[in-house]
Amino acid sequence: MFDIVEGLRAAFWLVVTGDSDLIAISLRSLQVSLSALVIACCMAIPFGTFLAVYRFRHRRLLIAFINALMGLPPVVVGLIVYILLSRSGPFGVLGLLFTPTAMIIAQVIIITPLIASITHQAMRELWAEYHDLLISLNTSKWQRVKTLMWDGRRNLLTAALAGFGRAIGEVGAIMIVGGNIDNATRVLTTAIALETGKGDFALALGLGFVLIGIAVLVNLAIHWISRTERGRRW
Amino acid sequence: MFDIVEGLRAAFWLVVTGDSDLIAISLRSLQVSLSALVIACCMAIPFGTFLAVYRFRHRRLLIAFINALMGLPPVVVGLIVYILLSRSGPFGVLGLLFTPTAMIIAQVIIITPLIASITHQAMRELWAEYHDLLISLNTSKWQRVKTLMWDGRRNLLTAALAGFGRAIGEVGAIMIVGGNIDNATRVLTTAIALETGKGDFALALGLGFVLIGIAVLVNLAIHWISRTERGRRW
Amino acid sequence: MVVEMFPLHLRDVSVRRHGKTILGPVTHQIGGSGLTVVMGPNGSGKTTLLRAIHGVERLSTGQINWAIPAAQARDLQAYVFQQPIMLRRSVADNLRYPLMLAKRPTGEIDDLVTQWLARIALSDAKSMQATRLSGGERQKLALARALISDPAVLFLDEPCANLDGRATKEIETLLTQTLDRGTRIMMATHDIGQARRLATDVLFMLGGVVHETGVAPDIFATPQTAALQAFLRGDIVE
Amino acid sequence: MVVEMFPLHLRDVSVRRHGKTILGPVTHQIGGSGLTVVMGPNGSGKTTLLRAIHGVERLSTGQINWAIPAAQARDLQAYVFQQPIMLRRSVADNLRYPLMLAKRPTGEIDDLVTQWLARIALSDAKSMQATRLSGGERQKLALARALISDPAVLFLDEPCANLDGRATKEIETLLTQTLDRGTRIMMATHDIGQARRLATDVLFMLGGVVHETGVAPDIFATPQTAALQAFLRGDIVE
Amino acid sequence: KLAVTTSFENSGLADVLLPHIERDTGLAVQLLVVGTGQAIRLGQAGDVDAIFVHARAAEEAFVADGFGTHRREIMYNDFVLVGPQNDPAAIATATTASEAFQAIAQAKAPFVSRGDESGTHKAEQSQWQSAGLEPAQFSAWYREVGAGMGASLNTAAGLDAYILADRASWLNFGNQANLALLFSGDPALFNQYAYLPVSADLHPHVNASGAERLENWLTSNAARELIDGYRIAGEALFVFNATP
Ligand SMILES: Nc1ncnc2c1ncn2[C@@H]1O[C@H](COP(=O)(O)OP(=O)(O)OP(=O)(O)O)[C@@H](O)[C@H]1O
Ligand SMILES: Nc1ncnc2c1ncn2[C@@H]1O[C@H](COP(=O)(O)OP(=O)(O)OP(=O)(O)O)[C@@H](O)[C@H]1O
Ligand SMILES: [Mg+2]
Ligand SMILES: [Mg+2]
Repeated sequence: MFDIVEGLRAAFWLVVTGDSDLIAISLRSLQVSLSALVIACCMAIPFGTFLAVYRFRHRRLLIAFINALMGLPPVVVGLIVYILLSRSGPFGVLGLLFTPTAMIIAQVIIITPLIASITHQAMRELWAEYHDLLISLNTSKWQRVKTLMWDGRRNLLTAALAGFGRAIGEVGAIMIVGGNIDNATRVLTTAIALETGKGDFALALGLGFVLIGIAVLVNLAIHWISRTERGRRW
Repeated sequence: MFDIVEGLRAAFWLVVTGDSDLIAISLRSLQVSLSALVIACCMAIPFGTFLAVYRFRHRRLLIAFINALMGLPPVVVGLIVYILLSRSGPFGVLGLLFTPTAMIIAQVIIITPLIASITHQAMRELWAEYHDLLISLNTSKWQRVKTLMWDGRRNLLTAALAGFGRAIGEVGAIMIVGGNIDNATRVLTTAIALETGKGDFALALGLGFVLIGIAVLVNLAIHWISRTERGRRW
Repeated sequence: MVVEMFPLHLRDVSVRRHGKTILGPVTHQIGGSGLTVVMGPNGSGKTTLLRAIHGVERLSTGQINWAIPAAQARDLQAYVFQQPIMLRRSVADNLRYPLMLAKRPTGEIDDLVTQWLARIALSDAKSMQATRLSGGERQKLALARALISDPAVLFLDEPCANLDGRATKEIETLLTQTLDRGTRIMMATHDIGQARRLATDVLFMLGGVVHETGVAPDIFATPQTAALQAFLRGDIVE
Repeated sequence: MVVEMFPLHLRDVSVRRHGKTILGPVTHQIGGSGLTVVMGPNGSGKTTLLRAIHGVERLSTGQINWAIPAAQARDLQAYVFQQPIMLRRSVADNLRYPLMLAKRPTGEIDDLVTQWLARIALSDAKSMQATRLSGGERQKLALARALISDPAVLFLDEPCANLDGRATKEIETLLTQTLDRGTRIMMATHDIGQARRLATDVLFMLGGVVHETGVAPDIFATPQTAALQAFLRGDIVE
Repeated sequence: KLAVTTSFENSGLADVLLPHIERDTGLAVQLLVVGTGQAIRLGQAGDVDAIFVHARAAEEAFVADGFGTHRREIMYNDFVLVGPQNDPAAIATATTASEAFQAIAQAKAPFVSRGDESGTHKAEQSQWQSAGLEPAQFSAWYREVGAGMGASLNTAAGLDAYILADRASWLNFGNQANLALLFSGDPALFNQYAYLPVSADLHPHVNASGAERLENWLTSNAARELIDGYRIAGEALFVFNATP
């Protein structure tokens, strides 16, 4: 109980004193997760939309498989990436292991299925609505995907936010591929894990609250942005 | 590279030999995650639907906040639950710490916001479609929610599956509140983390593949179920 | 019960959306019986007016008072929308829905449903997804769903737009019967022939305001405003 | 170009859904010019027929052959659906959409759009969300969106169902003009008056099959089958 | 319930002891594998019945503050310096631990530190001290990874870096890549494990009798044989030094 109060106090002081480490770590967290988010969205959103638009054999099986990939355990993803990037691995020469890049790669793998599958779900309705018209206008597959992505962009928000949430809070994978190296690959979640291991629960919680605070800020920012174009809402 | 092959082999043998530990651990994983899923759905789905149906002040702020909660770092959730359930914590007397129950509680907290927010997104469209009719029929708030949940059940699938995925692959929280005790609270993800710590990548990966396999099976099962009522699809 | 509900008072009701006034200001009193036809060119505000009276459209100014508490009044009304809204359920379940809301006994519900399915000639389609119905069939279903819980006030927004000649006739007889049972009906239509056949009084909308009102058949015979004359002739209205 | 496309051959085309045959078998040849009105009671298969010909409805049996490769034919057609489908964009963007697909020069696009907005009297609404339009306005917009890329073949499914008298007149003149420019039109309608005014030939559907065909005005004057006679009278068709 | 450090669990000794404990005393010991600090916290909160760690200072504080009844030394193993086979800092030739650490600092060869204030981390810190060096002033070659023993070894393997590990974890470690044991044997590197029952006065619910029986067993001859006899790759890992 007491720890939680302590945690809040810790968080408060960390923030007001603008602890330089904290700022560095938080920025790294944001940088890694946002990069991962952008990359993942670029792949997952068109792909998910495509799954909604295009009928082909075993389509539903593929979707079931992607839904299953939402359950990829971060630790396993981390391991595989570690093995691939480690000196002895195929991409060892790139020397990416224990760099933010490696963490981004791991997170992209983790959140892509999540985003793709939410996108697919969000686009099914819209496609049902547009189906006849777009077929009738003899649009190409890609034109359909583009149209749906554009007109359905408000529905994609949740997909992106879910992906971001998963990324910013994730620790298992980035701990392995990033190594939680101080001043290099330490982010909020890994720092929290560390403090927990040390038994410094107050600080761990403090960092946790900071992280949640950041997530809230990001979401509020997006909330305001989407609000501005609320008028365009049907 | 080699490790990955090794991992596949390990997974293969674990499965064909029907390793009894593996079975126990896997079943525990399923039991914990599915229980968490059911409980979370019971809260999150009506709540998410309610958010889609009901307009009130600061509604969008609340939604933004819930979206932010999707970013709750498992470790922090784990810590808080630990502190609450710890002997010296308010619910210590229940002696729930280091039991599957504790793990379920932690996972419920983690996946509820995710499910709620996907549900809300999925229900917005349907509500836009039904809005006039349900208002006109002078339905009560709860009747509206019920109607939407029933007619939109296919769209809720993704929400549930995303929640399940997050739960089955999650390790940070259950490690802390479950303690990864052999034969008591060890599940697939914690076992993977343990083997990784020992540097036994082959076994870790093997367990990972088993876990993914389970996720795929669950999703396929659901895929078949939903297929049966495909005819009812619009 | 109808007598209680009316008269209905609209006091400078107006609906504004995105800075554009799409209805009003309308101040009007609506009597307790008969079938009021709401006519007017496209975009003149017919739908908005009916929706506002029914209470599904948020008012920007003014108020609408029934002779009885609003809460009570809501329960006695039914509305058939211009684009029929089909629940994603079987045709039968669509008809069942309002009755289940009213918690009617199951037996009674089933009887009513079968009876109405026969009336709108959709008995064969009863277990089919309503969303797959043809345009006309949707309209018939929506109408039946509105009438099945026989309301005291019925709003119809172009109920026969997609119906064939015969179905239209049938609906019209149905409406006259309903009318005789004392139900108050307000209907928007573009079919002037239909208006002439059914109207007891007419409400002519133009540019969001009530431009002319009158009792049938006189108003068809001797429309006062140039606009209505032109409209009835099917000419440019301005 | 039209001459190339036709004649259009339907060889025992049928559409089955959930074990129910909703169209066909239809074997029919469609000539290269004029306006064919598709008539028939609700649920008789008009929409399904038009959709099948246009190629948005999956056939269960038979085939439909244009005189030119299908791929090519698709580009020359436009369809106005019974329930107008509005893109969730501004009215103007809805009109712009087909032109952008066709990669027309921007300048040309803007001219066409403004011109058509004026024609359907929606110039003031051009920056409004199309999904907010009134029933009639939607139909007009859908029609304009179909005509703006002037297609060689135009399918209309009850285009005037929600239009007021004047708009209907205007659309009809518009259609006759389009017809004169050599566009082939196939239209489903319940408005027999409109059918008489526009049809060059008629295709009468009943229970999913083509029950009677004939050239206007004779077919109106002397319908051969009892069913069509009854239908024209607005009686029960069976 | 017994909270132990990752290094102990990773040594694999537990898997040998537990079955015997079960058989001899009928105690089903549940191991909670956590960082040293966390283990002590678990003890303080009374969420475990005893802790088994190796961080003398912290342990004494634990007893002093009355969280634990007493501290019972059970056994020790030793730390080893692991590093890349080619040994850039040439520590293999060093005679004392301090020399070896100085050599690494001189060569500025990459060094991975647990950085989690675990027993191992504290031992490493004290080694730097006694070598007259201050880790806080080290530059980028000194990597604080803040992770468990296994995770840190993985990192070291990935970085081809030097690292101080306990022998047990090292020998048990599967992912040795091209690391090798380069320096060991200096008594300064001995690593004392101690057993601390949680005070039942503070936390009435703790299974004090169980904890006591376990302690008795751990200090018994049966335990001695097993611990001294535990070998990996033919090497003895632990030396039993409990005083019955
Ligand atoms: N949310 C909105 N924002 C802006 N304008 C709107 C909105 N909703 C409706 N309108 C406009 O208000 C006018 C009246 O709409 P309404 O649906 O009442 O017309 P109507 O008389 O029913 O026309 P129709 O005969 O075509 O159904 C229309 O011009 C429509 O474009
Ligand atoms: N997917 C489907 N499954 C079963 N029946 C269907 C399906 N789609 C359409 N139908 C039925 O096929 C019949 C023909 O539909 P269609 O839309 O062609 O009728 P229509 O002639 O256009 O009627 P309307 O004049 O009302 O528009 C209708 O009775 C409809 O209920
Ligand atoms: Mg209207
Ligand atoms: Mg039709």
